[in-house]
Amino acid sequence: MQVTEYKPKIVAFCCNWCSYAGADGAGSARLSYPEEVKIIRVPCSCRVNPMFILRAFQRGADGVIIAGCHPGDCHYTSGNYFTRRRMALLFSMLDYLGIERERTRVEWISAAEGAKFSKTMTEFCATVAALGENKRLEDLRCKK
Amino acid sequence: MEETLIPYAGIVTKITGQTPDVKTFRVEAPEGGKLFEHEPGQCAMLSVPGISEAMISITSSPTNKAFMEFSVKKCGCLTDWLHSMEEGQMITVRGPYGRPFPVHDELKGKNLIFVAGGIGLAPLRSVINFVRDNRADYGHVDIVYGSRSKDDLVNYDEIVGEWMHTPDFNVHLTIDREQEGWDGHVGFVPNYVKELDFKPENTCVLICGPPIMIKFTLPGLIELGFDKTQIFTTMELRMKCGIGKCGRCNIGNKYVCKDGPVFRFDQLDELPDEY
Amino acid sequence: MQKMMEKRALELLADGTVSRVLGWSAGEFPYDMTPAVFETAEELQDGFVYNDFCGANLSKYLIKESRKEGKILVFLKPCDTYSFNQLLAEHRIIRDNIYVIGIECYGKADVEKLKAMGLEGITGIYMKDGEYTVETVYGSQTVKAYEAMAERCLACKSKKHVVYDELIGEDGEVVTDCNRFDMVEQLEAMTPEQRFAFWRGELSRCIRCNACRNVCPACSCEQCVFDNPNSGVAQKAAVNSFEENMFHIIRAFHVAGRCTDCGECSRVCPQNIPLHLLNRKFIKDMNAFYGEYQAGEDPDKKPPLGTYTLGDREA
Amino acid sequence: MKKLSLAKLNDLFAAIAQREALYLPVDNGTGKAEYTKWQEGTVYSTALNTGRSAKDFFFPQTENLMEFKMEGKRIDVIDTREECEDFVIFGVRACDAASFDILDRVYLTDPVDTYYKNRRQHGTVVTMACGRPAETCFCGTFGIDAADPKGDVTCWTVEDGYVLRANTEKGEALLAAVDGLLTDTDDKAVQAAQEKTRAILAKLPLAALSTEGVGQGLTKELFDRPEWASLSEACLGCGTCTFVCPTCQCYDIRDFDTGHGIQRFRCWDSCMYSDFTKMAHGNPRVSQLERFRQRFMHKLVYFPDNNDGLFGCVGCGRCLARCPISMNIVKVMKTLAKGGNK
Repeated sequence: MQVTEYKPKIVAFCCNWCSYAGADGAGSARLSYPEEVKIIRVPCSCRVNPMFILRAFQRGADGVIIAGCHPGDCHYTSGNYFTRRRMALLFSMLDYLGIERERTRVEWISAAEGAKFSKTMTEFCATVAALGENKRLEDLRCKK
Repeated sequence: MEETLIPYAGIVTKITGQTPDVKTFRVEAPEGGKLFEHEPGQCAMLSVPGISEAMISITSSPTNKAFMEFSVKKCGCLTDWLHSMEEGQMITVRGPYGRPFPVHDELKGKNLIFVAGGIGLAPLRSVINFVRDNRADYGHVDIVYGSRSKDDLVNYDEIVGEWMHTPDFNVHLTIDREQEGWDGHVGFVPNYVKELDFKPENTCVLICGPPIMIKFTLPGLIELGFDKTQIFTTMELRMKCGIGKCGRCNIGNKYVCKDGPVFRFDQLDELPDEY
Repeated sequence: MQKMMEKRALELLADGTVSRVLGWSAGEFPYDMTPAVFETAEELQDGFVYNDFCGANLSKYLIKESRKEGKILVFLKPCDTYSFNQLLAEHRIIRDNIYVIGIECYGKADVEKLKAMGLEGITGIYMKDGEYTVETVYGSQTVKAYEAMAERCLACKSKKHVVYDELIGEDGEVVTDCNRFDMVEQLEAMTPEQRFAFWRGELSRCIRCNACRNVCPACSCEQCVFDNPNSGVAQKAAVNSFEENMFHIIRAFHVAGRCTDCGECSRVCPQNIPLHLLNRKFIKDMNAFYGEYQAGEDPDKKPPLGTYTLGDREA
Repeated sequence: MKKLSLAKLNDLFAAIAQREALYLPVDNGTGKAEYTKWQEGTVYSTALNTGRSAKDFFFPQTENLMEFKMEGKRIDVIDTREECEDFVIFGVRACDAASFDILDRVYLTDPVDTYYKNRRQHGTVVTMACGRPAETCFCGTFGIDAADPKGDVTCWTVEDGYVLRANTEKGEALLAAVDGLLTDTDDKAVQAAQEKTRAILAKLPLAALSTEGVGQGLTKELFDRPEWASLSEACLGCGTCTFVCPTCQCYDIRDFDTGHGIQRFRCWDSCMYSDFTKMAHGNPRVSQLERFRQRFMHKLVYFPDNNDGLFGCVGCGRCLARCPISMNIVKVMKTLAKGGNK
């Protein structure tokens, strides 16, 4: 019998100005990151509405990561500072509802940090893989 | 009868652009022919799964045995989707719903006046073509049809090409404003109806169009001597089930989907003014 | 209290200061008062009631009422004044059209608590010396007032009116030892599994009636995202556990930093879901992460989610 | 009539549960009872009524109607209906039992709603006569006898046990199946219990509430009454009254894209919601006044119009207890009756 290795589904919201380019950087530098990471490009990390995160979980994500510019480097001056506050509160709330804290993360990755992108995604995938499938925020209708 | 709310899937075999915002969709069963039979004035629930479901009147005549047609004006999420469709795509249809125009009894043997405005021609077209195919059963026919402009006249080709040549059919077209290339009547439907000076004897009026048109046409007809029992209209309200159970299309104690959509004006007078 | 309020309302109506009065009107029972607008002295004398069961926060009605012709008198309890201030800060109500009378409050009663004591068939409730005499078709019983006090009032955060044109009764102080975060802390101390089980148990009862949202003074959007067919999340029913969670998380998030903790959501929930515990979690976190902040206290202060500092903690 | 001794109640539940699913009111930990599936150890709650009404069994808050598979231009319609399993609801009060009659008149009249019919056919209703009605009760106003409820089987709590009476074939079958636990009895104990209940009912604050001023044929008289404005002014437009109501039966049909198909489901809807009648070109019920009026006109006039005078309310009192602003059908009826025949 063949046992297929469990691969989590990860949604990564990447800021157009930094982390998305960081992913490109990782590619050019031939640094790999797990194929289970699905990147969604957003104009700024603060574009990520809390609803997006919940919807990602609903549609089958096992982990959601938001990658934005380092504090101080936001293309729009302050977007990432708001992201930081919003997500701090949202993640704390998810934790409060008993949804594993490790399934959500915010990272600051600049366009030059291809290596950090690759490392962060690899690490995050491993963390989520260890938690297993998302059961607490799943929508059974979306499961096949 | 049992209702499952489960629709049939039908193929849209032909899409005809009628006006800038009205298209007519021809729907056939996958194995060919019609999905179901209907009476003139009845409606069907059209749906694109995942988008929405809406009640649309069947504009083709029941005497058409090959297919059904729906004329749809683009104005909401489902209709937007329908307008972006290609021929050959499927939609779902369930019905027929509602009470039809009384073509087999009250209207039989009568002279008929059809008064329509804009997309309001759609439900009446079903009756008009039914009458054409059963010409001997009805008297003299007048059709008053108005729209904003010549381009907004639905089924223009059919009106000019066929209706105008049907024996004892008088078609009176009108548009709201003067337009180049239009030598017909200009003016609003309510005034035109009065000008035409119809005689109420042995005659029934079928009226459908924007509420404002109906509102102003009605007193004109009364002035001409028509009684409310001679005037029929067809209503439209938000519907979900089509069978008088989901509870939203009622006017007073009548459900438009089940007790309507065709009402006689004296019946409407019994209902509260909430439509 | 009711006498004084009625008298003052009559005076203000008579001298033309206000043209309408927003208060509570009598019900079928001693405890079911309905918010109502009174336009004449007769209406006031006939129907105006104020007692320990007038729990409804009237401030949200002012969104609609303050846009009407003429000035309206409103009676606000201390906690209601916070909601009022918050609505003011958000430019949802027109201050010039409102005359606020702050009324003192020592906690409102919750008839559900009386009913939970087995008091069925209530025909009369009389307050005397800190006790309610409850008359029922099955006999009468005396209950200590604090035993019937609404849960939210037991953890009252402030007896101070943050806004008023005049006061009836005493103005109180902010209650610093209200212990309103006790239950939040208890939940935080649980394991994630226990917390998950707790919230599933609570939220699975939701019937998605939207009472929490519609009563909430902070939920003043003209169209809620959950009603907007273009939002992609518009929904009529909480079909499954995901949607139950999503509705309540998002609703709590949308009012985070604006919620004054008036407790109306929990009061009106027909399924007794402790919704305030979601809001209080946000309030507690914001206090801990970004410094003490009480929505509605000072309309000029920036709300925590409307500002930031360079050195904020990482998410 | 049959008798069950006090001690054997649990045996009765076990015997029923062995045949089919059994649901009964159980305390849910918030001081309220809700219908819960019986298993060994479940304790029957004698609370006057459940928080949610019993309509859920036949008209659940959400249910899947069908599925669609969409591929290219093709749509496949998949009927997902399944035959419902037999079940018993125990402890239904007179008001909720009467509400089934009202729901039947909507869903079992032509064209019959197959989803509803399926569950209705498989459900057996055991009612429990009321012993301690509350101040919010007014079922008597609509001719419902709390001391003698309908249902397939009626049950009375008497001093030393329970008395059961089968009213229908379904009920006979149920009692026959548990006959070993029952003994024959006369109706003396029942009459005593009924007398006691009726004496209390007469003392309730709403005992005198009458349907005068509302009912069949009064659309014209009531529709434009000015009182609707003040009655509806505090209404929040939430759906609490609708959703706790045992007779509210309006629904919405919605689609959900699962990512691998479309699920079409129906769910409860409320005429109190602003989008209930909203169309692309406008809304016939513009403000809360029209929506509020619709709900009460439907229960007090339109429904009786279409159902030989039967009111669309059973007086269970849930909306009285649950409305966030304490506006309810009783206040509406009294207000309309007061200014009547103007």
